[in-house]
Amino acid sequence: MNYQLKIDDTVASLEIQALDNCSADIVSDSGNIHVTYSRISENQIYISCNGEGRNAYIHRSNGTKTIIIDGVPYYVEDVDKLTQGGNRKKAPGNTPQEVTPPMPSIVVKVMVQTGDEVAMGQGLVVVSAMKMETTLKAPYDGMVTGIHAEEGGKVMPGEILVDIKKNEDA
Amino acid sequence: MNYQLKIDDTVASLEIQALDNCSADIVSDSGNIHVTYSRISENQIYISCNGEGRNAYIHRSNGTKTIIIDGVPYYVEDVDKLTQGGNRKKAPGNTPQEVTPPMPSIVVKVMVQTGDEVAMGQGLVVVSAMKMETTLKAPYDGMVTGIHAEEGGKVMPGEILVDIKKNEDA
Amino acid sequence: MFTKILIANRGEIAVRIMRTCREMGIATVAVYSDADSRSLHVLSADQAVHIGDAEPSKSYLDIDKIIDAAKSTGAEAIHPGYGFLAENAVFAERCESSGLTFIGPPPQVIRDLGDKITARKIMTAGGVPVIPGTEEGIDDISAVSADAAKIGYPLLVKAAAGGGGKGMRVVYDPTDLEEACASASREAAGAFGNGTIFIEKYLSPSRHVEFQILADSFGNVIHLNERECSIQRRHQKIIEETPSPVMTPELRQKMGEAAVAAARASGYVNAGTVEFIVDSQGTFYFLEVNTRLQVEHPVTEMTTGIDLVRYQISIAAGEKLSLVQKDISAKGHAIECRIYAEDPEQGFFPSPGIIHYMKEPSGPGIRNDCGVYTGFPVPFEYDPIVSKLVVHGNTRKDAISRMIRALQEYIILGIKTPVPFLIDVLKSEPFVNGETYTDFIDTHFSDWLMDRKNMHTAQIAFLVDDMLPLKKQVSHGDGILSTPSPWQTLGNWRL
Amino acid sequence: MFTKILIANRGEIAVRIMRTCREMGIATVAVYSDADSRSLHVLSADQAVHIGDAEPSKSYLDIDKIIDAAKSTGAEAIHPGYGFLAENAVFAERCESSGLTFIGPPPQVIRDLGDKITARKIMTAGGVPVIPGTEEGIDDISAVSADAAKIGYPLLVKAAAGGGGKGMRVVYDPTDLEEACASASREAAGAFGNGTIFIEKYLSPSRHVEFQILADSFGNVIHLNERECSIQRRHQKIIEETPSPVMTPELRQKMGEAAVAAARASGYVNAGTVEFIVDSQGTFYFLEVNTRLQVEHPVTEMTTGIDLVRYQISIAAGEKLSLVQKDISAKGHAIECRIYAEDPEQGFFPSPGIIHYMKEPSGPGIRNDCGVYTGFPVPFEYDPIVSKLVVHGNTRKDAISRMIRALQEYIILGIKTPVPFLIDVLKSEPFVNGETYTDFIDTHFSDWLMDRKNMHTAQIAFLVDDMLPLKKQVSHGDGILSTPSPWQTLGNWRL
Repeated sequence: MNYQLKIDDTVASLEIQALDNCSADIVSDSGNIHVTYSRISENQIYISCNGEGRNAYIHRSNGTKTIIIDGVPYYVEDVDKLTQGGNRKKAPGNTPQEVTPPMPSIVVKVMVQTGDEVAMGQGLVVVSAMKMETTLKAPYDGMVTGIHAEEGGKVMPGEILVDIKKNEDA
Repeated sequence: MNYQLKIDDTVASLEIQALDNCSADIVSDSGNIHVTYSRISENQIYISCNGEGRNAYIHRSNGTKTIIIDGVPYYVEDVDKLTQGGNRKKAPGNTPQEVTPPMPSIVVKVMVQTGDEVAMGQGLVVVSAMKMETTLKAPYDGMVTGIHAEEGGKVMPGEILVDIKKNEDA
Repeated sequence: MFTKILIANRGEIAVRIMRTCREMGIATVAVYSDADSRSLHVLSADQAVHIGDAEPSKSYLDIDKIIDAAKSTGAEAIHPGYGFLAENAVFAERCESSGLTFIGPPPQVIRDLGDKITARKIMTAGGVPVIPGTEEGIDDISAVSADAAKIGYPLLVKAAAGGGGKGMRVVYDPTDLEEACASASREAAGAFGNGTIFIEKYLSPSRHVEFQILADSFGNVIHLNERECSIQRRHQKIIEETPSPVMTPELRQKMGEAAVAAARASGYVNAGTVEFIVDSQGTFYFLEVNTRLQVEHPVTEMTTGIDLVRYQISIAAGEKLSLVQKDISAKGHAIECRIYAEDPEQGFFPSPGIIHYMKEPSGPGIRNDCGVYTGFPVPFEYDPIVSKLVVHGNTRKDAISRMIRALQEYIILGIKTPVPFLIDVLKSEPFVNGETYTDFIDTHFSDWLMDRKNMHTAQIAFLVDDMLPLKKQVSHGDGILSTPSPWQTLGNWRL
Repeated sequence: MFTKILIANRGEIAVRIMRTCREMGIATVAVYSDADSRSLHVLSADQAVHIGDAEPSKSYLDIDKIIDAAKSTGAEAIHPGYGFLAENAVFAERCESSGLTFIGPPPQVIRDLGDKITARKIMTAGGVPVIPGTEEGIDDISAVSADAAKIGYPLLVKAAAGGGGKGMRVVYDPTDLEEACASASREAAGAFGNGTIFIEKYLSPSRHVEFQILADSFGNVIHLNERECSIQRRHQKIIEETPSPVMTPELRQKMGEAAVAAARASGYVNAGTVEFIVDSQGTFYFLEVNTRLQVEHPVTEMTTGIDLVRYQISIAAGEKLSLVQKDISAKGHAIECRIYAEDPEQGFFPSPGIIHYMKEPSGPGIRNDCGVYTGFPVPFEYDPIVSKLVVHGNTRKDAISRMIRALQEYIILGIKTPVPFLIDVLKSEPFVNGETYTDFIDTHFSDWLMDRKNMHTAQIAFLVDDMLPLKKQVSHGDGILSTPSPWQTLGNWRL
């Protein structure tokens, strides 16, 4: 099997050749590795690469797997699967390209008006959730063409709070 | 739904009438009870009877459920299901009626010979497993008609190690 | 002693309080909102009462509903935990007038200490050193500059009410003073319904060092040593420890005496915490009193061996403190990390969601006070703390190594947590050296990035996970087979 | 200090040792048999080496294979845990001759103390009180009656080698003596390859009280107080605690000095345990020395705050003991319960099988050193211990309540465990009163029956479980849905 896997902004090509039900050869740009493995539970697998043991804890969601190794999470996407599926979902680790709250929130403050020129990183809307406030920022330079949030209102992830027309020379 | 449930040697008749997806009325010899409940995981349910909350931890196996409440296990059998299935399996809590090891073991000592008269409770075979020895005892009075164990041999649960012809007047 | 206590809280702290109640043979009543019907605190109680909507004002902050729940279940006392109604004098009064014991200090003490200006006056009168600042609230902002000049810059403008960094401004330049006072007052008025502000000298770098106290209703007051809580983000603690790296026996003696004096000066009863600021010269100043159990109380429990909740309950039941100061000795070093549902890569923004899988660390010297479980949806309506991970070791170095090990063993899938961030903080040189000032994270970790050094292993894990059937066909020599599962019929989903 | 250690053991003790290694920055190598490829100790190590068949003689007892595994992985030291090769002098010698450090006492000490007759002689010479008995092994059984008469009945016939109650007989009547000696000798010869026996006065009722010692290679020896381990079934401990209910400061002083003298007399180095019998008059006698870490070591760790494995490793690395006797102080009370895969309703017969579900207790004062996990098949080839549950409380009473709470929170489905039995023992009046003699279970619990008082609730749970779909349809306000699961297509299986 050949896979195109994406972590953050890096795509790597890997080929896996199962030898039996507990070992395989893996070929990639990083070289060839022989791995043995076993499933410990639905969410845990044990991998041994060249004698070194590692536990990987895995949650699967829409073609993306969250994989924790040594306490650090990796968000790994199967590029082929995402392309096939069409219904591409934002990987959890990516920088948002839209002005939408990461979770259900209350709007505390709207800091721009329609027609304003905004710079990438500029604060647009302050939202509050779980006793904490955060500022949603402009993902790129552009002009505000619409605002869909009012102070005190409830907003959900996926709702675009501010429309921004991207500057063409950005 | 009407159920005949067996715990140890007690069979109780219970009737459950679901009211919605989280509550039901239960009718039994112990009286009528209104319960509300929710599933916490595949192995845990939360039940509230007359305001008192309880967690039950459940493992299902061949019509028998092991249910732990307050640290104590109950082995509950569905009598109708066992009768239907035909392939009745010994409930884990019952006293054995056959001379067979409860787990894979090594035979340490055979204490009887074919033709011996044995009394209920008399030691017949000593087996060892997990660094511990136990004595398999006669389940009833009778005569030994066959021995299928030799010292040093490995034996498995279900293998009958000693045949005993039950005394008719027992 | 009480036979039944209602816990007017949720999540990990409610569970923690219930555990001690159970050990004391006291029945427990949980209250829960719509968002919490399957919460661990509900599953951990002997009884549970539904009190309303997910919105806090309609459930956990609704005094009438909580009093009703206590009366209808026959509870004799209410433990407020922390947050929600824990420092609400009106609630404490309502408990008393309803014939219920409020497990905490008397209402007047809560009221006095809840106002920072009043608290400063009480402490000054009691001989406890306070940070140089204005004695009264500022009525006339235009007249404040003389006071400010006397105190000296930089200054901190602070709200008399509330907390959590709201209504607070640092002022470096006299020309910014008026505007800072005005905006702080506006913010405080909006957040707490009280716009009163005052100014203090701003001490930086400084440490946040607090003392745990216990006081009974017979006038006995002791302290249980200090906790250092300087590691904060957004004015909220994330790592606490005891002893403080800055502490000496002499300083502990002096600060402990000040903490006891603070408790006496305010007429304190029950468990409380006296917070101090310690500046870079080792001089300490009173900051405020938290009139409740602290989130970080377990580090004190692990070093002193004393169950603080047990003492809260016995003091509230009118018992005399069975400990005197010389009974208190602390052994080893304890560290707590707060595990929040939050994203350390996105400015610690909350990250609620379903816990798809959780594996708690265990073994020598580890305690995890957890309020969630696999399958539980962490609600977005409440504080995002999911657990407090605490370790104990013989030395600070041992405790740090143990905490790193525990964090690496702690797996939570489904929500984001600060675990990778905490590991990096604990491994960092400034932390190991005890350079724990309140600006620690801004100074050393403002540009933190997650070190994804096992990326290749993660790729391999992705592939291997695809290869392996989701549930192993279990067949064991003992003849026992697991219940056949639909997973077994699935096999590989891609081969 | 070592950079890599091989742990020549399995299960919970191997996991526990690896945790300290990780905290010390030392890499770990696991060894495993065919039955253990998915064991927790394999998953917890940095490297794992397969060493053969499930049968212990072909894997965990195979000295060659273990030495080879250490050499091939570059390990510099071997920690033997307890059981298996832990008290095998030949193995300790083979480590040394292969250039590996054996983490334990020198081979000659293991050999001397492994023979009970030699050990008694060493202790007598060192001024440690031993139980009245024969000084030498019994050559001529027919000539033993004179010695026996001098010692006085009842008597205990004991094998010089081995342990676990094998080759041991209590003799009340002189006419039974010869036959008892003969059969004990036969049993010992069969079990240990050494039929040497001796006789001792049989002390009953008595308590089993042991002292933890630490000795470095520079002649420094300290003790870390006692553990009482009287609650036993089949001569195997199931509940241990510290302090002992019988202990006074004076007795601790005397016994501690005897334990240190015992260590010095035998030339002891590393961690060890000096076992004593304390009779009903409070007189104590040397019983034997265990030349390894004990199963019950965590109760000492919880009260003293000292990680014994860390000291074992540092002593083996040639470091000087950083503690002196006056550094050792114990705080509070700790109790351990051993959680075996066994059936308390069937004479504690082993109960291996798959752990279908496990939920570990947690919260204040609880430690669980566990060697299994949900989905793991407990092998029948090895000792049936699955975990050691340990609690710490301020007083013995607090610790007992906490242990009961912890046991009630500990859920294991798939195998049987003594949890319900242990709860009843801890709740019993004789235990609460500290009447912990070695015949405790025979005296008070020989006719124990499980109290199934929640039978009706169990019936209701059966029904409700049938009603509820196996996996809840999870839909949460935050818009995140869990991965669709085949369980969701199942629904009720009976409606």
